[in-house]
This record gives sequence, structure tokens and C-alpha cells, in this order.
Amino acid sequence: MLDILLASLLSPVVLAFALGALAVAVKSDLEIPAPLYRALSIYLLLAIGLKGGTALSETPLGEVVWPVVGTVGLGMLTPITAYAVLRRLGKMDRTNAAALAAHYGSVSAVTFIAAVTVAAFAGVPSEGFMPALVALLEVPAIIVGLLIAYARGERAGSWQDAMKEVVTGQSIVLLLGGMAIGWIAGKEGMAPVEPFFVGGFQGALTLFLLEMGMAAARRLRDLRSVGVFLVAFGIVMPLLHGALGVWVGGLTGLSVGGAAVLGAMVASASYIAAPAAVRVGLPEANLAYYLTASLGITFPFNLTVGIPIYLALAQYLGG
Amino acid sequence: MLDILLASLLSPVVLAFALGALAVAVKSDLEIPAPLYRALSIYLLLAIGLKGGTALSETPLGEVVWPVVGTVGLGMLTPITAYAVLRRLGKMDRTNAAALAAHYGSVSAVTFIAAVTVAAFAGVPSEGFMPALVALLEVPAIIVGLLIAYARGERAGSWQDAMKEVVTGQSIVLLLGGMAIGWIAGKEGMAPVEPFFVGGFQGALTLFLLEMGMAAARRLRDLRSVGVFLVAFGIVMPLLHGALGVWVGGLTGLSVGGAAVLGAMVASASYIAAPAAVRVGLPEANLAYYLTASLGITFPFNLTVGIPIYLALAQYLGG
Amino acid sequence: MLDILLASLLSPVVLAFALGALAVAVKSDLEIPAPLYRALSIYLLLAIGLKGGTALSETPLGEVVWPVVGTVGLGMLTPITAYAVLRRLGKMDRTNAAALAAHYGSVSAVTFIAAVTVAAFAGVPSEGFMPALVALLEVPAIIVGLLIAYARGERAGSWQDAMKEVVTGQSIVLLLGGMAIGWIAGKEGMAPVEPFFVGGFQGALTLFLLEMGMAAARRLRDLRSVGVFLVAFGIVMPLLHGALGVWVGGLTGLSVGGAAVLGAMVASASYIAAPAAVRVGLPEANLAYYLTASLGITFPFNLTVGIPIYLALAQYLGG
Amino acid sequence: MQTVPYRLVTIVAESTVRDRLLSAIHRLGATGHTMSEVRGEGTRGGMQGATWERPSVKIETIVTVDVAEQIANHVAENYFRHHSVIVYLQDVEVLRGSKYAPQNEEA
Amino acid sequence: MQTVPYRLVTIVAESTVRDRLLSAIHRLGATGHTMSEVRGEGTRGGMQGATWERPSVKIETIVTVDVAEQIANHVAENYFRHHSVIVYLQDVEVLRGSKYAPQNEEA
Amino acid sequence: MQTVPYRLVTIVAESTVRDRLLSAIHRLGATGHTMSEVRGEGTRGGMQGATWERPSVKIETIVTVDVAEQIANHVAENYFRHHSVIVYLQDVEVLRGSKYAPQNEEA
Ligand SMILES: Nc1ncnc2c1ncn2[C@@H]1O[C@H](COP(=O)(O)O)[C@@H](O)[C@H]1O
Ligand SMILES: Nc1ncnc2c1ncn2[C@@H]1O[C@H](COP(=O)(O)O)[C@@H](O)[C@H]1O
Ligand SMILES: Nc1ncnc2c1ncn2[C@@H]1O[C@H](COP(=O)(O)O)[C@@H](O)[C@H]1O
Ligand code: NA
Ligand code: NA
Ligand code: NA
Repeated sequence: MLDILLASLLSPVVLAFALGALAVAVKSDLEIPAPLYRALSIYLLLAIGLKGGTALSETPLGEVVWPVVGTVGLGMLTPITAYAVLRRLGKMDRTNAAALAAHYGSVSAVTFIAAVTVAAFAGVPSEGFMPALVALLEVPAIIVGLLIAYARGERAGSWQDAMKEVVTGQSIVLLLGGMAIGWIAGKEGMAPVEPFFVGGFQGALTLFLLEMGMAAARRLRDLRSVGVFLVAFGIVMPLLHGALGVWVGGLTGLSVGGAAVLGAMVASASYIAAPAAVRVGLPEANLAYYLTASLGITFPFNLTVGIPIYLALAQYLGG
Repeated sequence: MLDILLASLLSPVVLAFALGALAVAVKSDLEIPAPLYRALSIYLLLAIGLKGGTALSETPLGEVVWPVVGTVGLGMLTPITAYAVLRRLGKMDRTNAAALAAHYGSVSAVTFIAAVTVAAFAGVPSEGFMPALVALLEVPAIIVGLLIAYARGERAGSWQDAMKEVVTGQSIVLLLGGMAIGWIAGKEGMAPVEPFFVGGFQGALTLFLLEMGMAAARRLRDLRSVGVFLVAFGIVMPLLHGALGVWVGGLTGLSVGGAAVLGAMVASASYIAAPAAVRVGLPEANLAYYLTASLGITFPFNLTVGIPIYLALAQYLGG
Repeated sequence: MLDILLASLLSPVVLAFALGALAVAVKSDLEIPAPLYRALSIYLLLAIGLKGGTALSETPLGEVVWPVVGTVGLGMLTPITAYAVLRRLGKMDRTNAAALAAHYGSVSAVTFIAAVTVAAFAGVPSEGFMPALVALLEVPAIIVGLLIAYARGERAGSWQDAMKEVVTGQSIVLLLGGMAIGWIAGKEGMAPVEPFFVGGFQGALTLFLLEMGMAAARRLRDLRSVGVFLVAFGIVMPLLHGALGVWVGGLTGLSVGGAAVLGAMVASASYIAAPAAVRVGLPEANLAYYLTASLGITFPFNLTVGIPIYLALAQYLGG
Repeated sequence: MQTVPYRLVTIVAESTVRDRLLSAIHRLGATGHTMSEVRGEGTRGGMQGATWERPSVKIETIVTVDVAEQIANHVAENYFRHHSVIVYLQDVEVLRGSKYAPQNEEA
Repeated sequence: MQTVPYRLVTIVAESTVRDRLLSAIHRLGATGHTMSEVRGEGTRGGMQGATWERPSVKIETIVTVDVAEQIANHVAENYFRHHSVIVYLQDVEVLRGSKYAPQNEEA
Repeated sequence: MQTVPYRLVTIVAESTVRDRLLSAIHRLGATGHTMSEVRGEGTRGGMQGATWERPSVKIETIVTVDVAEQIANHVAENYFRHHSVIVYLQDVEVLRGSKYAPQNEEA
């Protein structure tokens, strides 16, 4: 466990995240041009999709069915658990609780990638089709989260627009689209684009996390405004969801690595797809709450401490 | 033939094009940042040039002479054939006919690349110096197209500016410049930059075609305004020019693959160099016509159906 | 010597620089989007840092101590020599002399990279930890340069802001940050990001130099305004500093390649970090002077003729 | 040079509402618009310019006086409460005035 | 603060005419300009903002009243017919007025 | 629609002074700002737009009349001499006027 924790903490990807945070702390004039950041995020999402689709094209359907069912189930359950915790323990108003629920039910693609890398490094690689699960986990949670809010009276936002935002959002289009391409083209057809999409992946991710570190650090400036409870929530909720994910992963027949990665996925909170949808569907929710919690607290927590924990748990349960 | 058609239809590059079109169709918020798109186009043009120049540095002049002559000839002939068709059959006014002639005489770099890939896949690789022909085919056609217009009375644009635009345009500078660099540095000198310019090429192309698909789909919205004839023209003209190109390719001693690629080049219509030059030289021409035809109709047609046809024809004639 | 001069002159990197300059000369509409340029510069600086850090993690401290001492010493000495020359021979006012001193004391990362490449090509590779010296050479020179100015009366700029600019500037953060990451992650940890940061390096550099060539050529338009002396200064000063650097390199135990690279570093003039700091600390200095000299004259000189000379000198002294 | 007085309506908004705003202003009678990416900071804090997501957008449209008023009111009613949006109006003199009037009736 | 009244001329144009416009406005007496990339839509449709080519450009220049008029007329005569170009004028108060007058004669 | 008269202060500056300008305008009472990247050319020549470094920046802030005056004076005193900076003022009508007044006292 410790060696894995160390290895993940000392990987270039995590160190780049730290460097980005540091740059903000020392008020460096370092700035990642927005187009570069957007280019990297398009590249990463498409690459994940392609990888998953290629793997899927070589996986017997049977192997995938149960994990899929489990993932969709988790996507519908976790926003509810998050909502309950926020309302009961956090005494948070409905709108903001629902907004946060959508975020913590959904998934962070980068946390997923990091988990895949760590699991592989730990010698327990995850299933190749895991990216398919990312797409499946992302959508339902956001819908359920918004449903909770809309089920409770007048809303300032537009339900249709929010739904459209969810299902036609950039991350879904690139993930599913990439998967379709990879699945149709197959391993052989993908060979020529491998150097670009596979070879360059980890490096591009490092650059991406440099910016993530800066964004997270900027978020932390709002920390005061979000209060102690939300900070605790941003750390404890992932642990609970993570454990749940690992356990379900095992049940549905995922390997130890697969279960660990699923745990990390469930534990993670969305900071791209969910905010976009919530801005449209629940504009009255306080943006500082959900962005600071998901991007400023939960993401760094999972990236550094969380993932190794989920992995250890998966090894304990599955070993 | 069928297997090649399938293979090219199911290549990541073509699928990415389809994904881009789909994203526009479902009104996704996916947006390729303009700087990324421009960066990719600079990279691709330079990479083509480098590749061609390196190959050229190892090709005896004799092998190149006739293909060069043939290409320049086609560059001067095809705008005239296109103009004739548009005037006679299409009853189109002179200005717009000339503008379209410039586009259909010139060449689309991406169609060229796709053709090279398909030919290689089909086991009949094209000559390494083909990129040199792209540069040679691009310029004359645009000049001839504009000449036709200027030969017929007063023009709103500036002939000098248009010529300057043609010969100092980004695509020519990068293609010729890249060729010069590759030719001077030679195979050995190019080795250190190969991973970047050769290894990453197909992947970058895939990303580029994602945007091309979006641009083409956006163009199709103007389809109504261009009329049935232009749609037919956008499909039939390439077939005629393509056959001509394949035939000339064979005559001038190109291999089967080379002839097929030359066919695709001649069949293709420019949507970057030509529009820029025409905007300057023939501003009074209707932009919706030439952009929709070249980008919305001819490009997708060649990319999917055209190239395999030209290849089959080349194999039939050359085999 | 000649073959090396030729080899460096005919390398894709230098040729791309020439192409960029040519594009400006012919008034091409070629434009490298600013975000691409910034992305490349972030990538290159981070990549240099990572490379240096990884090497450092495998170098016994003893080997590094003396080169470090020598480099810092040169960083503090060369701005003074430059200042003296500008005041005595150039009769230049204090402000502009100090500004130029800061530039010529500091270092150009790209010149450094080019030197490393040429040395490796010449069969005398430089030490892996050289990038560490770049970071060490960059900072002190700028500080000394500004000190000279501030030691002489009222200044329009802010000393604190200038210092902050120097030590938290993008290039330092990326160089040092990258080194820290590479040093902590070590060779093994860096393996997954190698294809991106090592494989792609030379190619990215080529693209970067295309823009450098354009920027340098644009600068040359101000040539008239800077006068003959500054042109001579931009060529002679590097030769003196270069010789000094090669000599100190040898003294401090660097290999022939290392001494040559150190010479190129000392000979080079900063055109990114220094201008930024000088703009803040010495806004009254004439920007056309220091930018034209460092970017328009000294950089091209070192890139083409300078580096081979320093290498030859190193071989002569060290061989 | 005979110029025509028109109104320049400028809207700065978070990217999430861009498309809805665009269709609204055209529905209300704008014949065109010019858009650029901006980074902003206001009472809601500057998050919407954060690079982790799309930058904010500045939409400028030249319209007749009453169309301007309708657009401003539409924005105020629908976006002021919950979104990062501001709108302001200025007088401009344009050439080719008919261009900016709905159904191109000469203004 | 004593400010001087000047005119702000704003031109939004397709990228293909950018350089010709810039040299024209400077020839007509502008002492400087500020330029930004924009995406627009107008009566000619929004093609010129399509990312397959360079985005449109917005050129702003602060000039004296009569230079403003000359620039506006130049644009109208040379570009309105066939190009995607608009131009509009506004009053601005500037500090350092001399800066914006041709041959720097104090305005 | 009842709009409130305010002042739009526009500053175009080389990137090196961006952050100092931003903190200054907020210290002087601006409640927000909108920023975009521009490329410019002026009496000092167009270097600050050269792509080898950060592009210039255009900062727009809507403020009360006297805050506008203070900002303009601050810029003139501190930046005109040595930096590539210009500032100009315009009248604007805004909705939600209170938003732009320091301490939100209704203007
Ligand atoms: N006083 C102001 N001056 C200029 N722009 C402003 C001002 N206040 C707000 N903005 C812009 O409007 C956006 C939304 O403002 P807000 O709703 O206050 O967060 C900000 O991101 C800024 O771009
Ligand atoms: N009513 C308008 N308001 C603001 N910008 C406009 C308007 N009409 C046109 N434009 C801008 O001017 C460019 C050319 O307009 P057009 O010639 O009508 O296509 C468009 O791309 C827009 O950027
Ligand atoms: N007459 C003008 N009209 C519009 N913008 C200007 C003008 N003069 C200067 N600028 C802008 O202000 C910046 C600094 O001007 P300067 O200090 O004259 O170099 C330039 O880069 C331009 O962006
Ligand atoms: Na989750
Ligand atoms: Na053609
Ligand atoms: Na130096």
C-alpha cells in the first residue's frame, strides 16, 4: 500500500498538479493558454474513448454486461446518497444539495485516468473497457441530481436545455464518439493513430494536470465561503462512494484493478460536465459550493490519497 | 475494391469526420478551438512538405520530370473544364463559374493525405515525392481560374493582391518550405524530428478531420441556397477529373498507387487556398456556392467514395 | 569544424528558423497562432526541466558543484562586462546599458537546446544536468543588470515587482518545476511521459523556431533605429562571452560538449525572461534596443555561426 | 457621409447562456452580432472566466432604439437574477443604416 | 482631468481584408489601432467566423473627427458592396489627446 | 426600462502591466471588469502584440463618473510616460445600476 501511495504521489502527473498549485501560490505569471487547455481536454477525452472502444471490440459481451449494470446502478444511487448526506447532516438547502449531488454522482475523467495508471503500475491492470463505464457513469447521475431538484417545485433553469447539455455535452460526444470509432476501426485500424493517442497520452495528461493544479488552487481561495462541513464532505463522501464502488466492482466480476478503478470513478466528482449542466438546469445553485468542493477538495484528495486507498481496499476484498 | 472501400470508410480518420458532422447535427456544444485547428493545419502542411522533400532528396530527377509536367498541365486544364461545365450545363454566371473553377482546379491537401493512406493500405503505395505535386497543382489552377474572370471585364477585386495571396499563402509557404527543409536536411537530418512529424501525423489528422466534419456539416445548412445542379456538379466533376488524373498519372509513369493519388488530387477541390485567393480576387463571387460545393459536398464525397473509386480505376488501368 | 557548421546550418531546426524569416520577408499571410506559440514554449521549458531533473537524479553531487559555482559566477560577471562595453565603447546611457546588460548576462533557452543538439551530433554530448545550469544562469544576470540601474538613482519601475517577475516568471517556474519533477520521479517514473516530452521535443522545437524566425525578422525592421554599434555588439559580445563560458566550463570540469554548451549559454541573450523583467523594472529603457539586439541579431548569430565556433573552441581547448 | 443613429447593445455573459442569448437577440430583431471571448470579474466573482471551462463571451449587436430596449429588458428579466450577465447600451452612428433594422425597412 | 473629444471608429471585417484595411486607416491619418479576433454573423451569414479559416477581425482606432469621417467613407466605398464589413462611430474622451492627431498637432 | 448613466472606461495596455492595472482599478472603486486579448499598434510601435510574448490586453470597466475620473488620472500619471497604455472614456446606460457603484449605494 505505502509503496503504491508513494508511487502515485511521486508520479509526474501528480507532481505536475502540485507544480500548478505552487505556481498559483507564488503568484507566478505562468498561464496555460485557454485553447491549449481545451485542446488537451478534447485530446484526452477522445483518446480515452478510442482506447476503450478498441478494447471493447475485443471483449465478449458477457464480460461487460454486469459491470455495465452495476455502473448505471451506482450512477443512479450515489447522487441520492450524496443528497441525503448534504440535507441531513449538512442541513443544506435543496437546490445546492441537489447541485452537489449531481457532481458527486457523476465522474471525473482525469481521476479515472489516474486510477487506471496507478492500478497498472501496481501490477493489477484494469479491464480495457473501463472507459465505456465512465460514459455510463457520467450521465445518469447528473440527470438524477437535477430530477431531485425539479421534483421539488419551480426552477429558474430549463430542464430541456439541461438534458440537452448533458447528453450532447463535449465530454459525452468525445467519449462515446471515440469509443464508437475505436470499436469500429478495431485494433488493427487504430494502429496508425496509436503513437499520437496512446504514446502521447501520459505526457499530455501531465501538461493538463499542470493547469488542473492551477485551477484547483484558484478554487481554494473560495474555501472560506464554503464552510467546514463542505470540506469534510469533499473528503468523506468520496471514501464512502469509493468503498461502495470497489465493492460493487467486485460483485459484478471486475478484476481487482477494475474494481479499484470503478471505486475511484464512483468516488470522484465531476467538474466539467456536471457544472455545465447545473449552470443551465440549476442556475440558482451556488457555483462556489460545487466547484470548490469537486475541483478544489475532492479531486486533489482522490488524486493523491484516495486512489491508493481504493486500490488497497480492492486488493483486500479481491485478493 | 469493396474491402478497400470498407477499409477507408472505417478508418479512424473518416470516422472522426463523421463524428464531427454528427456533433453538429445533434447541436453538441463540442467546439474545436480555432487556434488548435489552425495549429493542426500548420502542422499537417509542414509535415507533408517535410515528407515530400525527404523523399525527393532520394529520387532521381528523371523519375519526377514527367509527373511534374503532367500535374502542371492538369492544373491548367481542369479549371477550364470545370468552367465550361458550369457555364454550358449549369448556365452559371461568369464570376461564380470562374470562382468555382479555381476551387475545382486546385487541390485539397487532406484529400491528398487520405488518398496516400488508402493507397498504402491497399498495398500499392504512392511515390514519396507526391507532396511536391500537391504544391504544383495548387497554384496554377487558382491563377487560371482568376484569369478567366479577369479576362472578362472589370473586377471588384485586385489581381495583384490575389496573386500575392496565392503564391505567399500559408499552405504554399508551408508545403514548399517544408519540402525545401526536408530536401536539404535529407533522411538522416530529419531523423530526430520524425517522431513528431511522422509518428504523430495520422493522429493529428484524425483530430483535424473532427473539425473538418463539423465545418462541412455547418456548410450543408446552405445547401438549399446552392441548388441541385451544384450538388450534382460537386459529385460528377470530381469523378471526371479523378479519372483524368488517374489516366495522366499512368501516362507520366506513376505507379498504380501514385496514379490513384494523383487522381484524388485532381478530383479534389480546394477549400483553404482557393477561397482565400478568390475572396481577394473575386469578392463579388458568392461564397456560399464555392464553399458549400467544395467543403460540404466534394470533400466528403472524395473522402468516402471517391478515393476507393480512383484507386480501383488505377488498378484496372495499371494492373 | 566546417562539417559541424554545415550540419547545424542544415538541421531542420535552423532551416525552420530561416523559413520563418523568409515568410515574413515575402509578406506571407502565414501566422503562428499565439496560443500555439505559447503552448510550445511551455512544453519546451517543461521538457528541458524534466530532462535535466531526470539526469540530475543520477548524477553524483560532486560532479555538479563546480559547474554550478562557475555558472552562477558567470551570471554575475557577464552583465557587468556587457554594461562596461556598452558604456565605454558604446557611449550608451545608463538605463539602456543596464537593460541590455540584463539581457546579455541572462540566457536563451532555445540557443541552449540548439547547442546541446549540435554537441551531441558532433559526438561530444554534454552533461545531462546542463538544464539545471540554464535556470541558474538566467536569474542572477537579470538581477545584477537591474541592480546596476537601481544603484544609479530614481527609477520609473518597481524593484520588488521586477524581482517577483524574475523569480516567479514562467520560464523559471517551468524549468525549476520540471527539474524537480524529473528529479523526484526519476528515470523509471518518467518513462511513461518520454514519448511526449522526449520523442516530440525536436519536432516541437522545429515548429517553435518557425515562429522565432518570424519574430526575429519582424524585429529586424527596427534595425535602423538601433544603430551600427548595437549590431556589432550583438555579434562581438556573444563571441567574448562564449569564449569565456567555454573556458570556465573547462576549468569547472565539464566535458568538451558541456563546455561548448555552457559557452553557447553564456553567449546567448535572453529574449523572454529578461524583457519581461526589464519592462517592469526599467520601463524607461528603449525596448527596440534590447529586443532587436537579442532576438534579431544575437539569437540568429549564435544559432547559425556561434554554436559551431564555441564547439570548435571547446574541442581545441579540451581536446 | 450621412450616418444613422443606432444603438449598440453589449452583453457580457458566462458561456453557458451564449446560445440562448444569441437566439433571443435575433428573435427580438437583431440582424447580426459580433462576438468575442473575454475574461471577466464581477460581483459573482470571476469563475466564469476560469480556463477550466469556456471563457465568458461578449456579444455586441447594433440595433434600432426599440429593439435595443427589448433586448436589454429580455436580458434583465431572464438572466440578471441567477447568471453572470451584464448588458449596457450606447449610441452609435453607422453607415448603411438599413442593414440593422428588422425587415430592412430604412430607419 | 481634462479630456479631449475624439472619435472611436470600429470596423468589423472578414480576415481577408484586414491588412488592406489597416494600411488604409493609417494612410488616412490614424496614429494607431487596436485589433481583436471576433466571430460574427450578419446579412451575409456567419461564414467568415468559421474556424476552417481565420476568424473575423475587429479594428478600433481613435482619431480626429474628420479622419474618422474619411475612414468611414473609405470603408463604405471600397468594402460594403462585396465584403463582410461594417463600420460604426462613437464619441470618446481621451487623455493625451495629441497622441491621436495626425502629425501630433494638438487637437 | 429605466437605465442609469454610467461611464465605460477602456484601457488598452501591454501585458506587463495588466495585473497592476487590475488591482488599481478595483482599489479605486470598480466593482468588476471585462478583459480581452488584443493586438495593437501605436506611437511606440506594435511590439507588445508580438506573439513572442503575451498579447496586449484591453480592460473595460463600467464605473460611476468620479471613479472613472480617478482611474483615468491614475493611468495617466503612472503609465503614460513609459508604458504602452491608452485610456478612453464613454457614456453608457446600464440596467441594474447599483451593481457598478462602490459599496453598492444606488447611483
Ligand atoms: N463593473 C463592470 N465593468 C465591466 N464589466 C463588468 C462589470 N461587472 C461585471 N462585469 C462583467 O460581467 C460579468 C458578470 O458579472 P457578475 O454577474 O457581476 O459576475 C463579469 O464576468 C464581467 O465580465
Ligand atoms: N447588427 C449587427 N451588430 C453587430 N455586428 C454586426 C451586425 N451586422 C453585422 N455585424 C458584423 O459585421 C460582419 C459582417 O456583416 P455582414 O456583411 O452583414 O455579413 C458580421 O460578421 C458581424 O461580425
Ligand atoms: N489611435 C489609436 N487608436 C486605437 N488604439 C490605439 C491608438 N493608439 C494606441 N492604441 C493602442 O494603445 C496601445 C499602446 O499605444 P502606444 O503607447 O502609442 O504604443 C497600442 O498597442 C494600441 O493597442
Ligand atoms: Na462520483
Ligand atoms: Na482539383
Ligand atoms: Na548570456
